[in-house]
Amino acid sequence: MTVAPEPAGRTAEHLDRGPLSRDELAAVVARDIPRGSFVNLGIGQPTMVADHLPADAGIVLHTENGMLGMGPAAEGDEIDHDLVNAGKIPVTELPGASYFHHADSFAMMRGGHLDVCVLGAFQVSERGDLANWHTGAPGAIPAVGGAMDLAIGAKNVFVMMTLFSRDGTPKLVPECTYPLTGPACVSRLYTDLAVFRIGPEGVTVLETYGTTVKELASRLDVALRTLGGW
Amino acid sequence: MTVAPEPAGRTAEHLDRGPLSRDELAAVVARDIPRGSFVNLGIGQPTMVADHLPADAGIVLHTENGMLGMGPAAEGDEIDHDLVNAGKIPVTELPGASYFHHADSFAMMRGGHLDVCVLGAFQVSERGDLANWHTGAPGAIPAVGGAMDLAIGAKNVFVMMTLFSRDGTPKLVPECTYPLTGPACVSRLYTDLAVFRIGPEGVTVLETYGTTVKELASRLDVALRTLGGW
Amino acid sequence: MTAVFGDADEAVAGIADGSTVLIGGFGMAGMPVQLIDALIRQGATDLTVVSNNAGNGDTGLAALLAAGRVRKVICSFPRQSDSWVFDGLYLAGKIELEVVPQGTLAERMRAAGAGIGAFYCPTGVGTPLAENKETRTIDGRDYVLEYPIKGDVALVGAHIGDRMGNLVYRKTARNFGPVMATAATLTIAQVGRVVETGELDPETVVTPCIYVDRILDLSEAEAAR
Amino acid sequence: MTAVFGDADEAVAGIADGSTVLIGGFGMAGMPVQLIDALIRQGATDLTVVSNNAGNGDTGLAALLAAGRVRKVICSFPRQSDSWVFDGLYLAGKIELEVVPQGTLAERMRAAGAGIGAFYCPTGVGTPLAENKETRTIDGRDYVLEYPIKGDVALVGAHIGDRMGNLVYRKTARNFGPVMATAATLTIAQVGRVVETGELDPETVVTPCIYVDRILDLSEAEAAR
Repeated sequence: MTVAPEPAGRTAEHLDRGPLSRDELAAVVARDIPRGSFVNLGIGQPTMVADHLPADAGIVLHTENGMLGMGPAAEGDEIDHDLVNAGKIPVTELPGASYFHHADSFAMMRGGHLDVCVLGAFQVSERGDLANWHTGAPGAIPAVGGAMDLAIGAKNVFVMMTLFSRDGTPKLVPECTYPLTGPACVSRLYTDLAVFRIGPEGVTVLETYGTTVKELASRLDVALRTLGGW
Repeated sequence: MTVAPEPAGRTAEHLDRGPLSRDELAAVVARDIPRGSFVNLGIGQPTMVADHLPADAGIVLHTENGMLGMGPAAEGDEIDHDLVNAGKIPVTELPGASYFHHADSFAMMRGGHLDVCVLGAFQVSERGDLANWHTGAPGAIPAVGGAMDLAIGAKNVFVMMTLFSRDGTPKLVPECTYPLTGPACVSRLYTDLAVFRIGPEGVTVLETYGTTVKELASRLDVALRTLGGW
Repeated sequence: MTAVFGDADEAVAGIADGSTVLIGGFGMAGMPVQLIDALIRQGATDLTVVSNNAGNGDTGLAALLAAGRVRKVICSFPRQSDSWVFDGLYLAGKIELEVVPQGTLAERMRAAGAGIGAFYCPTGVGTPLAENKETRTIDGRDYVLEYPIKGDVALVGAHIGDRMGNLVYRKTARNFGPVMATAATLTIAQVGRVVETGELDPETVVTPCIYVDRILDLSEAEAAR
Repeated sequence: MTAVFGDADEAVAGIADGSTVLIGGFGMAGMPVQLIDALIRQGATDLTVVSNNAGNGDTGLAALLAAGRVRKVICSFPRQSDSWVFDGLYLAGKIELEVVPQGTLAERMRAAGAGIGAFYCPTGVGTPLAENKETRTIDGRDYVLEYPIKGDVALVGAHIGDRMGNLVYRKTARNFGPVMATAATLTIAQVGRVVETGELDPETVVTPCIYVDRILDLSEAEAAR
């Protein structure tokens, strides 16, 4: 499976749109998920991507706790405590769903059968290293869940995050300072200010939102490439 | 699970019964399978043991090709080519049966969950080495099936065979000359002339049929122990 | 042969101090709450608990932790919004924690049940969770060597059982139950109800009876109150 | 997304020479006979076939062997009363054979599907089938290191499929199908009939649709004749 075509032939600077809201960001991620994909949206913010997937795209959602064909969050009478997603939130079942146990569910993940997973992150390095499970701070309780399994298992690992933390520190970095979830696993980085492709050739800016490549380059300690040769 | 009590406190020489027929031998094996056991009878001769298991003993038969709760051979209208045993013979399904795929079936075998398996053999050594899959003769086509999985997996490996080959050569030997199926795995050896326990202490004659321990000792190149101190 | 109980205390009788106890469930889905409550009453202590989480709120596994019965937790995700019992014990240095990636946790138990001695797993390579573990490159990819996790006891929540011990589950409450049932010396399942042998479709049994030693029939337990 | 075909030749289109082809079935139960016949017509050659047996009688896998398309067979039990096609080729030195214990064969394919790099297996230790393989003692027991078997293609026989590609099997015809479906780049299943998405009970699906690329609907193939 190849991921959707990249935006045009050159990096697009969208100066007419400010930094993306979480919901707008989720829509951009959704746009890039190919029709017919099998997708895991992890927990938290990435689950918002589901709301932007076209109903007719044939995209099937996997949840690590043993289900393919997961539907939207359950409401009211639909709530069934035996039917939850990876974040333990009650969800629904779509036609064509299936259930399986945890060893089978993670065999599916580890075995490279999922086309795309979307994860949050503390940091992503220019080599695609992912840090999203543990701050490493003294007293912090480590908890990994299925993050490492997704990081090494999905064919395409997309990350969704803000590009800078609240204090302005970049989260796209030369080298992660937080403990790694997986080395060289992120292929796409979706942020409020820009979308990046990460690969052996380095970090390529695909799109910017409310900013320019030049401005990003001045705020990041990472070499940025562009598409279309400028 | 412990295997059924051993016959009395001393080795029994049944001189009133000649060498056992295959069917009589199957009955002796069946006698020693504890109530409630999960049992695999392999293919061929050992499957005759099933005919001698009491219906009320709660013994559940496993077949390597993915079933627990196998019933007797199918006859007439019962024959269903999707329901066969390890020997590809049509069989039936008992209440409480379940089906599973091959990796799960052999996980059950390899994981030590079966109480007893009964196998045929070319040779068994005095240490309990089993040779039953390959003569090693030039031109012979090797075929192992599930024999090695059963040999290392079942809690108790029972072997059923004639004690001597047609030309009079012993099949209970100091050292197998045929290629091994599994080392030191056989715990009980059921033959037409005697039943043996095999363990770290050596080979112990539990019962003889139509012969004596003394006579067996003269025909076998294996040190024989007896029960009851004689 | 599987024994069916209507009384939770009888169902958990005999669990020894120092046991490794595998506890099913993902959050509350599939969590064998009645068996855990009975285990608390039963009194076994110095336990190692293997479960995906480390307890939610004040009931179930959290209550077992609060009772001081657990020496060590092996899990993938202890920290949750309502894991205050575990958090307090951990930060006070009163409980050991081994964090294992969720899929590796499941696979290590599968290995125990399937007689696999160890396996090379790609998950966690290059992270702190692979530190001090043996690694190997196979066909150009790096793997870490992982060993089985075997339980003395598994406590599992299922949907329906039959008298022989066959189990079916319901939706995502299936999760760890079928794997844990294969990985323990003594597997105890709580089920919503027990049906007669033959009532479950053999094609749909998820845990074959060979893996189930005891069943707690919650419908009977309820009726007995 | 899974494609449903009514024509066996379309269902097997594009299988390349030199492919490793996993073929389900145990004896004739679960054997994907129509797909194998189509593969013979399709013409791919120099194949490595992984299957429990090496063909029975003159049809199916035996016919593929007889057509000279198979370079090597990896199986647990080639020799049977009616395996004369394989026997003849093998004794004439015209086909390679790798004999693998049946459970190891299944587990090696599971490992391929589950992303496991290799595993320590107790089966075959101390026998000729472990010769020249790496061994290790773990907790006092000896194991042999076994590697995954990955297929380029899997041909699987199932009972019913839905339009999305979910599969259920029937009785012991399930055997290798679910494992092989996970272990191949391209999985092609033949089914007795295809039902609309949503008609299979999600609790009873054995092979989730993610593992199935193409389905041959035999009821449609039959109707088209």
